[in-house]
Amino acid sequence: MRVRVLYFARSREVAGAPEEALDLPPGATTSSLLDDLRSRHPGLAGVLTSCVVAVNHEYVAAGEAAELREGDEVAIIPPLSGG
Amino acid sequence: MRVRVLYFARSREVAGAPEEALDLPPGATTSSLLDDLRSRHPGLAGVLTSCVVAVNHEYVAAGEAAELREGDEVAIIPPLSGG
Amino acid sequence: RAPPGRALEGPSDAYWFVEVTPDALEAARYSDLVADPGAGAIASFVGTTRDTFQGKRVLRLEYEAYVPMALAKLKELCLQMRRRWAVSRVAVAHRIGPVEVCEASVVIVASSAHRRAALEAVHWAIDELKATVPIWKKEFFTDGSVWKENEE
Amino acid sequence: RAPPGRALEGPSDAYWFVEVTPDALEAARYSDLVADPGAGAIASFVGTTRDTFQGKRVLRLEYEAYVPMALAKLKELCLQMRRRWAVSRVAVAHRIGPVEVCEASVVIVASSAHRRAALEAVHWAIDELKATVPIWKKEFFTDGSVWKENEE
Repeated sequence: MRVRVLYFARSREVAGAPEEALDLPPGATTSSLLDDLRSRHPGLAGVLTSCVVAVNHEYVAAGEAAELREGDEVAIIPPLSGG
Repeated sequence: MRVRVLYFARSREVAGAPEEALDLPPGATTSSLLDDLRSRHPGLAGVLTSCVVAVNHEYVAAGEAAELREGDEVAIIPPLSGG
Repeated sequence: RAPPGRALEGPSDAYWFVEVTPDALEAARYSDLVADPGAGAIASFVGTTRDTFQGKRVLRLEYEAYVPMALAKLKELCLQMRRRWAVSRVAVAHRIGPVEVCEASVVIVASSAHRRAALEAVHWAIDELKATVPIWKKEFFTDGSVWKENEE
Repeated sequence: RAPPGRALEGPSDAYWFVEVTPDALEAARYSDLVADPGAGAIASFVGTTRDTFQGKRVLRLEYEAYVPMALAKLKELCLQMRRRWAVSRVAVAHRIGPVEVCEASVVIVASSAHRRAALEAVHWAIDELKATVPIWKKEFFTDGSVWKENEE
Protein backbone atom coordinates (compact mmCIF):
# COMPACT_ATOMS: atom_id res chain seq x y z
CA MET A 1 0.00 0.00 0.00
CA ARG A 2 1.03 3.54 -0.68
CA VAL A 3 1.11 6.36 1.86
CA ARG A 4 2.26 9.97 1.71
CA VAL A 5 4.76 11.14 4.30
CA LEU A 6 4.87 14.88 4.99
CA TYR A 7 7.77 16.65 6.69
CA PHE A 8 7.68 20.02 8.41
CA ALA A 9 10.10 22.48 9.95
CA ARG A 10 13.34 20.77 11.05
CA SER A 11 12.22 17.37 9.82
CA ARG A 12 11.57 18.88 6.37
CA GLU A 13 15.01 20.45 6.30
CA VAL A 14 16.71 17.21 7.35
CA ALA A 15 14.66 15.01 4.99
CA GLY A 16 15.52 17.43 2.21
CA ALA A 17 11.98 17.41 0.83
CA PRO A 18 8.51 18.40 2.05
CA GLU A 19 7.01 15.01 1.26
CA GLU A 20 7.54 11.59 -0.26
CA ALA A 21 5.36 8.65 -1.29
CA LEU A 22 6.23 5.26 0.18
CA ASP A 23 5.09 1.72 -0.62
CA LEU A 24 4.59 -0.21 2.61
CA PRO A 25 3.94 -3.89 3.23
CA PRO A 26 0.49 -4.93 4.48
CA GLY A 27 0.18 -4.57 8.25
CA ALA A 28 2.49 -1.54 8.34
CA THR A 29 2.02 0.80 11.30
CA THR A 30 3.28 4.24 12.18
CA SER A 31 5.91 2.47 14.26
CA SER A 32 7.22 0.32 11.38
CA LEU A 33 7.04 3.37 9.10
CA LEU A 34 9.30 5.31 11.49
CA ASP A 35 11.80 2.41 11.37
CA ASP A 36 11.72 2.60 7.55
CA LEU A 37 12.31 6.33 7.64
CA ARG A 38 15.31 5.92 9.94
CA SER A 39 16.94 3.51 7.48
CA ARG A 40 16.07 5.62 4.44
CA HIS A 41 17.24 8.89 6.01
CA PRO A 42 19.86 8.13 8.70
CA GLY A 43 20.10 11.86 9.41
CA LEU A 44 16.46 11.90 10.49
CA ALA A 45 16.94 9.54 13.43
CA GLY A 46 17.92 12.29 15.83
CA VAL A 47 15.13 14.59 14.79
CA LEU A 48 12.52 11.85 14.99
CA THR A 49 13.14 11.31 18.70
CA SER A 50 11.47 14.66 19.37
CA CYS A 51 8.69 14.31 16.77
CA VAL A 52 5.18 12.92 16.97
CA VAL A 53 3.16 11.55 14.10
CA ALA A 54 -0.25 12.50 12.73
CA VAL A 55 -2.31 10.28 10.44
CA ASN A 56 -4.91 12.04 8.33
CA HIS A 57 -4.75 15.15 10.55
CA GLU A 58 -5.09 13.29 13.85
CA TYR A 59 -2.21 12.92 16.30
CA VAL A 60 -1.07 9.42 17.22
CA ALA A 61 -0.41 9.36 20.97
CA ALA A 62 3.30 9.10 21.83
CA GLY A 63 4.30 5.47 22.27
CA GLU A 64 1.30 4.16 20.34
CA ALA A 65 1.37 2.63 16.86
CA ALA A 66 -1.52 3.24 14.47
CA GLU A 67 -2.27 0.83 11.63
CA LEU A 68 -1.83 2.42 8.24
CA ARG A 69 -4.13 2.12 5.23
CA GLU A 70 -3.76 2.80 1.53
CA GLY A 71 -3.75 6.51 0.82
CA ASP A 72 -3.05 7.62 4.39
CA GLU A 73 -1.36 10.97 4.91
CA VAL A 74 1.28 10.62 7.59
CA ALA A 75 2.86 13.80 8.96
CA ILE A 76 6.10 14.04 10.92
CA ILE A 77 5.42 16.73 13.53
CA PRO A 78 8.41 18.35 15.28
CA PRO A 79 7.85 20.24 18.55
CA LEU A 80 5.25 22.95 17.91
CA SER A 81 6.07 26.63 18.04
CA GLY A 82 2.93 28.33 16.80
CA GLY A 83 1.33 31.30 18.51
CA MET B 1 -16.19 76.81 55.44
CA ARG B 2 -17.44 76.25 51.96
CA VAL B 3 -17.48 72.90 50.14
CA ARG B 4 -18.78 71.82 46.75
CA VAL B 5 -21.18 68.88 46.67
CA LEU B 6 -21.41 66.99 43.36
CA TYR B 7 -24.26 64.67 42.42
CA PHE B 8 -24.22 61.94 39.79
CA ALA B 9 -26.66 59.57 38.10
CA ARG B 10 -29.72 58.95 40.26
CA SER B 11 -28.55 61.28 43.03
CA ARG B 12 -28.18 64.07 40.44
CA GLU B 13 -31.69 63.48 39.15
CA VAL B 14 -33.18 63.48 42.65
CA ALA B 15 -31.17 66.50 43.84
CA GLY B 16 -32.29 68.31 40.69
CA ALA B 17 -28.84 69.77 40.05
CA PRO B 18 -25.36 68.43 39.31
CA GLU B 19 -23.77 70.35 42.16
CA GLU B 20 -24.24 72.89 44.89
CA ALA B 21 -22.00 74.92 47.20
CA LEU B 22 -22.65 74.63 50.94
CA ASP B 23 -21.40 76.60 53.94
CA LEU B 24 -20.63 74.22 56.77
CA PRO B 25 -19.75 74.88 60.43
CA PRO B 26 -16.20 74.17 61.61
CA GLY B 27 -15.72 70.50 62.46
CA ALA B 28 -18.15 69.34 59.79
CA THR B 29 -17.59 65.81 58.52
CA THR B 30 -18.93 63.77 55.62
CA SER B 31 -21.37 62.28 58.13
CA SER B 32 -22.76 65.65 59.29
CA LEU B 33 -22.84 66.80 55.67
CA LEU B 34 -25.05 63.82 54.75
CA ASP B 35 -27.41 64.78 57.60
CA ASP B 36 -27.56 68.32 56.16
CA LEU B 37 -28.32 66.98 52.70
CA ARG B 38 -31.15 64.80 54.02
CA SER B 39 -32.82 67.86 55.57
CA ARG B 40 -32.23 70.09 52.53
CA HIS B 41 -33.44 67.46 50.04
CA PRO B 42 -35.85 65.06 51.80
CA GLY B 43 -36.21 63.13 48.54
CA LEU B 44 -32.49 62.26 48.66
CA ALA B 45 -32.71 60.25 51.90
CA GLY B 46 -33.67 57.03 50.13
CA VAL B 47 -31.02 57.38 47.44
CA LEU B 48 -28.28 58.22 49.95
CA THR B 49 -28.67 54.85 51.70
CA SER B 50 -27.10 53.19 48.64
CA CYS B 51 -24.48 55.90 47.98
CA VAL B 52 -20.91 56.31 49.12
CA VAL B 53 -19.01 59.57 49.37
CA ALA B 54 -15.74 60.70 47.83
CA VAL B 55 -13.72 63.67 49.06
CA ASN B 56 -11.31 65.20 46.55
CA HIS B 57 -11.47 62.06 44.35
CA GLU B 58 -10.87 59.59 47.17
CA TYR B 59 -13.57 57.28 48.49
CA VAL B 60 -14.50 57.51 52.15
CA ALA B 61 -14.93 53.96 53.47
CA ALA B 62 -18.56 53.09 54.20
CA GLY B 63 -19.39 53.79 57.85
CA GLU B 64 -16.47 56.19 58.28
CA ALA B 65 -16.69 59.96 58.56
CA ALA B 66 -13.98 62.15 57.06
CA GLU B 67 -13.32 65.66 58.35
CA LEU B 68 -14.02 68.33 55.77
CA ARG B 69 -11.91 71.35 54.93
CA GLU B 70 -12.51 74.62 53.14
CA GLY B 71 -12.70 74.06 49.38
CA ASP B 72 -13.25 70.30 49.54
CA GLU B 73 -15.04 68.63 46.64
CA VAL B 74 -17.50 66.09 48.02
CA ALA B 75 -19.13 63.70 45.56
CA ILE B 76 -22.23 61.61 46.16
CA ILE B 77 -21.52 58.30 44.42
CA PRO B 78 -24.46 55.98 43.65
CA PRO B 79 -23.78 52.29 42.89
CA LEU B 80 -21.34 52.12 39.98
CA SER B 81 -22.31 50.77 36.58
CA GLY B 82 -19.33 51.54 34.37
CA GLY B 83 -17.77 49.02 32.05
CA ARG C 1 -0.55 68.65 30.50
CA ALA C 2 -2.98 66.41 28.58
CA PRO C 3 -6.38 67.80 27.57
CA PRO C 4 -9.30 67.19 29.95
CA GLY C 5 -10.46 63.59 29.97
CA ARG C 6 -7.17 62.22 28.79
CA ALA C 7 -3.87 61.49 30.44
CA LEU C 8 -0.64 60.03 29.22
CA GLU C 9 2.42 59.61 31.37
CA GLY C 10 5.60 57.66 31.78
CA PRO C 11 8.65 57.04 29.65
CA SER C 12 7.80 56.03 26.11
CA ASP C 13 8.81 52.42 26.68
CA ALA C 14 6.66 51.94 29.77
CA TYR C 15 3.54 54.00 29.81
CA TRP C 16 -0.12 54.03 30.60
CA PHE C 17 -2.86 55.91 28.84
CA VAL C 18 -6.35 56.65 30.16
CA GLU C 19 -9.24 58.44 28.54
CA VAL C 20 -12.87 59.31 29.28
CA THR C 21 -14.43 60.60 26.10
CA PRO C 22 -17.75 61.17 24.32
CA ASP C 23 -16.16 60.00 21.07
CA ALA C 24 -16.49 56.50 19.62
CA LEU C 25 -13.78 54.15 20.90
CA GLU C 26 -11.66 52.55 18.19
CA ALA C 27 -10.01 49.48 19.70
CA ALA C 28 -7.23 49.56 17.09
CA ARG C 29 -6.14 52.97 18.33
CA TYR C 30 -5.46 51.63 21.83
CA SER C 31 -3.72 48.52 20.51
CA ASP C 32 -1.42 50.82 18.56
CA LEU C 33 -0.75 52.82 21.75
CA VAL C 34 0.47 49.73 23.61
CA ALA C 35 2.43 48.18 20.72
CA ASP C 36 6.02 47.56 21.72
CA PRO C 37 8.78 45.77 19.79
CA GLY C 38 9.80 44.04 23.02
CA ALA C 39 6.29 42.73 23.69
CA GLY C 40 5.04 39.45 22.28
CA ALA C 41 1.47 39.71 23.50
CA ILE C 42 -1.39 42.18 23.37
CA ALA C 43 -4.54 41.30 25.29
CA SER C 44 -7.66 43.38 25.10
CA PHE C 45 -11.18 43.59 26.40
CA VAL C 46 -13.93 45.59 24.73
CA GLY C 47 -17.27 46.07 26.47
CA THR C 48 -20.08 46.65 23.98
CA THR C 49 -23.67 47.67 24.55
CA ARG C 50 -26.24 44.89 24.26
CA ASP C 51 -29.62 45.22 22.58
CA THR C 52 -31.52 43.47 25.35
CA PHE C 53 -31.54 43.30 29.14
CA GLN C 54 -33.50 40.55 30.87
CA GLY C 55 -35.49 40.06 27.67
CA LYS C 56 -36.39 43.74 27.32
CA ARG C 57 -35.27 45.64 24.26
CA VAL C 58 -32.82 48.44 25.09
CA LEU C 59 -33.66 51.52 22.99
CA ARG C 60 -30.55 53.45 23.92
CA LEU C 61 -28.16 53.96 26.76
CA GLU C 62 -26.05 56.68 28.20
CA TYR C 63 -22.98 56.75 30.38
CA GLU C 64 -22.17 59.48 32.88
CA ALA C 65 -18.83 59.89 34.65
CA TYR C 66 -17.30 61.92 37.43
CA VAL C 67 -14.55 62.69 34.94
CA PRO C 68 -11.59 63.90 37.04
CA MET C 69 -12.06 61.17 39.65
CA ALA C 70 -12.67 58.54 36.94
CA LEU C 71 -9.35 59.53 35.34
CA ALA C 72 -7.61 59.36 38.71
CA LYS C 73 -9.07 55.89 39.38
CA LEU C 74 -8.20 54.70 35.86
CA LYS C 75 -4.64 55.89 36.37
CA GLU C 76 -4.52 53.98 39.66
CA LEU C 77 -5.86 50.93 37.80
CA CYS C 78 -3.07 51.18 35.22
CA LEU C 79 -0.40 51.54 37.88
CA GLN C 80 -1.74 48.51 39.71
CA MET C 81 -1.74 46.48 36.49
CA ARG C 82 1.89 47.41 36.00
CA ARG C 83 2.72 46.70 39.63
CA ARG C 84 1.06 43.28 39.77
CA TRP C 85 1.94 41.90 36.34
CA ALA C 86 4.93 42.23 34.02
CA VAL C 87 2.95 44.31 31.54
CA SER C 88 4.72 46.75 29.29
CA ARG C 89 2.11 49.35 28.28
CA VAL C 90 -1.55 49.69 29.20
CA ALA C 91 -4.42 51.79 27.88
CA VAL C 92 -7.93 52.14 29.29
CA ALA C 93 -10.67 54.21 27.67
CA HIS C 94 -14.29 54.67 28.70
CA ARG C 95 -16.93 56.37 26.63
CA ILE C 96 -19.55 58.72 28.09
CA GLY C 97 -22.83 60.04 26.70
CA PRO C 98 -25.05 57.97 24.39
CA VAL C 99 -23.58 54.69 23.12
CA GLU C 100 -25.32 52.81 20.32
CA VAL C 101 -25.93 49.07 20.47
CA CYS C 102 -22.79 47.16 19.34
CA GLU C 103 -20.58 50.18 20.01
CA ALA C 104 -17.84 50.01 22.62
CA SER C 105 -18.34 51.55 26.04
CA VAL C 106 -14.96 50.50 27.40
CA VAL C 107 -11.62 49.33 25.98
CA ILE C 108 -8.76 47.90 28.02
CA VAL C 109 -5.51 46.89 26.32
CA ALA C 110 -2.18 45.70 27.69
CA SER C 111 1.03 44.49 26.11
CA SER C 112 3.58 42.20 27.71
CA ALA C 113 6.62 40.14 26.80
CA HIS C 114 4.82 36.89 27.70
CA ARG C 115 1.13 36.24 27.22
CA ARG C 116 0.01 35.43 30.75
CA ALA C 117 0.76 38.89 32.15
CA ALA C 118 -1.31 40.81 29.60
CA LEU C 119 -4.19 38.32 29.69
CA GLU C 120 -4.45 38.27 33.48
CA ALA C 121 -3.96 42.01 33.88
CA VAL C 122 -6.75 42.83 31.42
CA HIS C 123 -9.16 40.37 33.06
CA TRP C 124 -8.40 41.87 36.47
CA ALA C 125 -8.71 45.42 35.14
CA ILE C 126 -12.25 45.14 33.81
CA ASP C 127 -13.44 43.64 37.12
CA GLU C 128 -11.65 46.39 39.05
CA LEU C 129 -12.93 49.14 36.75
CA LYS C 130 -16.53 48.06 37.30
CA ALA C 131 -15.98 48.06 41.07
CA THR C 132 -14.02 51.29 41.54
CA VAL C 133 -14.31 53.81 38.70
CA PRO C 134 -17.11 56.40 39.13
CA ILE C 135 -19.09 55.84 35.95
CA TRP C 136 -22.81 55.13 35.60
CA LYS C 137 -24.99 53.67 32.88
CA LYS C 138 -28.64 54.47 32.27
CA GLU C 139 -30.66 52.15 30.06
CA PHE C 140 -33.79 53.33 28.27
CA PHE C 141 -36.59 50.85 27.52
CA THR C 142 -39.97 51.41 25.87
CA ASP C 143 -41.52 51.55 29.35
CA GLY C 144 -39.00 53.67 31.22
CA SER C 145 -35.36 53.92 32.18
CA VAL C 146 -33.09 52.59 34.90
CA TRP C 147 -29.66 53.34 36.34
CA LYS C 148 -27.81 50.03 36.30
CA GLU C 149 -25.77 48.68 39.20
CA ASN C 150 -22.73 46.47 38.71
CA GLU C 151 -22.78 43.28 40.72
CA GLU C 152 -20.14 42.89 43.41
CA ARG D 1 -16.77 25.45 0.49
CA ALA D 2 -14.42 28.14 1.81
CA PRO D 3 -11.14 28.83 -0.02
CA PRO D 4 -8.04 26.91 1.17
CA GLY D 5 -6.69 28.20 4.43
CA ARG D 6 -9.98 29.61 5.60
CA ALA D 7 -13.15 28.12 7.04
CA LEU D 8 -16.38 29.63 8.23
CA GLU D 9 -19.31 27.64 9.48
CA GLY D 10 -22.38 27.74 11.65
CA PRO D 11 -25.53 29.81 11.72
CA SER D 12 -24.88 33.53 11.48
CA ASP D 13 -25.66 34.09 15.16
CA ALA D 14 -23.28 31.40 16.42
CA TYR D 15 -20.24 30.88 14.29
CA TRP D 16 -16.57 30.25 14.34
CA PHE D 17 -13.99 31.42 11.84
CA VAL D 18 -10.47 30.08 11.36
CA GLU D 19 -7.76 31.16 8.99
CA VAL D 20 -4.13 30.34 8.18
CA THR D 21 -2.83 32.98 5.84
CA PRO D 22 0.34 34.62 4.52
CA ASP D 23 -1.41 38.00 4.67
CA ALA D 24 -1.00 40.53 7.48
CA LEU D 25 -3.51 39.97 10.29
CA GLU D 26 -5.72 42.97 11.05
CA ALA D 27 -7.14 42.47 14.54
CA ALA D 28 -10.08 44.79 13.80
CA ARG D 29 -11.25 42.47 11.04
CA TYR D 30 -11.64 39.56 13.46
CA SER D 31 -13.33 41.75 16.09
CA ASP D 32 -15.85 42.73 13.43
CA LEU D 33 -16.41 39.05 12.61
CA VAL D 34 -17.39 38.24 16.20
CA ALA D 35 -19.47 41.38 16.85
CA ASP D 36 -22.96 40.46 17.98
CA PRO D 37 -25.75 42.77 19.21
CA GLY D 38 -26.50 40.22 21.95
CA ALA D 39 -22.90 40.17 23.19
CA GLY D 40 -21.57 42.62 25.77
CA ALA D 41 -17.95 41.56 25.69
CA ILE D 42 -15.21 40.99 23.14
CA ALA D 43 -11.91 39.60 24.41
CA SER D 44 -8.90 39.23 22.20
CA PHE D 45 -5.33 38.09 22.19
CA VAL D 46 -2.76 39.14 19.61
CA GLY D 47 0.63 37.49 19.51
CA THR D 48 3.26 39.75 18.01
CA THR D 49 6.82 39.05 17.00
CA ARG D 50 9.47 40.33 19.37
CA ASP D 51 12.72 41.95 18.33
CA THR D 52 14.84 40.01 20.76
CA PHE D 53 15.10 36.50 22.14
CA GLN D 54 17.29 35.85 25.17
CA GLY D 55 19.09 39.10 24.47
CA LYS D 56 19.81 38.27 20.83
CA ARG D 57 18.43 40.50 18.12
CA VAL D 58 15.91 38.71 15.89
CA LEU D 59 16.50 39.72 12.26
CA ARG D 60 13.37 38.08 10.90
CA LEU D 61 11.15 35.11 11.50
CA GLU D 62 9.02 32.77 9.51
CA TYR D 63 6.10 30.56 10.34
CA GLU D 64 5.33 27.29 8.63
CA ALA D 65 2.09 25.33 9.02
CA TYR D 66 0.65 21.96 8.09
CA VAL D 67 -2.27 23.94 6.72
CA PRO D 68 -5.14 21.45 6.43
CA MET D 69 -4.41 19.89 9.83
CA ALA D 70 -3.87 23.33 11.39
CA LEU D 71 -7.31 24.38 10.12
CA ALA D 72 -8.84 21.17 11.49
CA LYS D 73 -7.21 21.75 14.90
CA LEU D 74 -8.22 25.41 14.92
CA LYS D 75 -11.81 24.39 14.19
CA GLU D 76 -11.64 21.89 17.07
CA LEU D 77 -10.27 24.70 19.25
CA CYS D 78 -13.23 26.94 18.36
CA LEU D 79 -15.76 24.19 19.02
CA GLN D 80 -14.18 23.51 22.41
CA MET D 81 -14.28 27.23 23.27
CA ARG D 82 -17.98 27.24 22.46
CA ARG D 83 -18.57 23.99 24.35
CA ARG D 84 -16.73 25.03 27.52
CA TRP D 85 -17.76 28.68 27.79
CA ALA D 86 -20.88 30.65 26.91
CA VAL D 87 -19.16 32.39 24.04
CA SER D 88 -21.15 33.64 21.10
CA ARG D 89 -18.72 33.86 18.16
CA VAL D 90 -15.04 33.04 17.92
CA ALA D 91 -12.34 33.73 15.34
CA VAL D 92 -8.76 32.44 15.26
CA ALA D 93 -6.23 33.41 12.62
CA HIS D 94 -2.57 32.46 12.28
CA ARG D 95 -0.13 33.97 9.86
CA ILE D 96 2.46 31.93 7.95
CA GLY D 97 5.56 32.96 6.06
CA PRO D 98 7.75 35.90 7.12
CA VAL D 99 6.35 38.10 9.90
CA GLU D 100 8.00 41.44 10.66
CA VAL D 101 8.78 42.54 14.22
CA CYS D 102 5.67 44.10 15.83
CA GLU D 103 3.37 42.39 13.35
CA ALA D 104 0.79 39.87 14.53
CA SER D 105 1.46 36.15 14.13
CA VAL D 106 -1.81 35.07 15.78
CA VAL D 107 -5.16 36.65 16.62
CA ILE D 108 -7.84 35.05 18.80
CA VAL D 109 -11.13 36.86 19.40
CA ALA D 110 -14.32 35.81 21.17
CA SER D 111 -17.58 37.55 21.98
CA SER D 112 -19.92 36.66 24.82
CA ALA D 113 -22.92 38.07 26.66
CA HIS D 114 -20.93 38.34 29.90
CA ARG D 115 -17.26 39.16 30.13
CA ARG D 116 -15.89 36.15 31.98
CA ALA D 117 -16.70 33.66 29.21
CA ALA D 118 -14.86 35.54 26.45
CA LEU D 119 -11.88 36.39 28.67
CA GLU D 120 -11.40 32.83 29.92
CA ALA D 121 -12.02 31.22 26.53
CA VAL D 122 -9.42 33.40 24.81
CA HIS D 123 -6.81 32.74 27.51
CA TRP D 124 -7.42 29.01 27.24
CA ALA D 125 -7.35 29.13 23.44
CA ILE D 126 -3.89 30.62 23.07
CA ASP D 127 -2.44 28.04 25.48
CA GLU D 128 -4.24 25.24 23.60
CA LEU D 129 -3.19 26.59 20.19
CA LYS D 130 0.46 26.57 21.19
CA ALA D 131 0.15 22.98 22.42
CA THR D 132 -1.91 21.42 19.64
CA VAL D 133 -1.90 23.30 16.33
CA PRO D 134 0.81 22.15 13.87
CA ILE D 135 2.62 25.43 13.24
CA TRP D 136 6.32 26.16 13.57
CA LYS D 137 8.39 29.29 13.96
CA LYS D 138 11.95 29.77 12.77
CA GLU D 139 13.93 32.70 14.12
CA PHE D 140 16.89 34.14 12.24
CA PHE D 141 19.72 35.79 14.16
CA THR D 142 22.95 37.34 12.92
CA ASP D 143 24.73 34.07 13.81
CA GLY D 144 22.23 31.50 12.56
CA SER D 145 18.65 30.34 12.86
CA VAL D 146 16.63 28.11 15.12
CA TRP D 147 13.27 26.34 15.08
CA LYS D 148 11.55 27.37 18.29
CA GLU D 149 9.76 24.99 20.65
CA ASN D 150 6.79 26.05 22.76
CA GLU D 151 7.08 25.19 26.40
CA GLU D 152 4.59 22.69 27.78
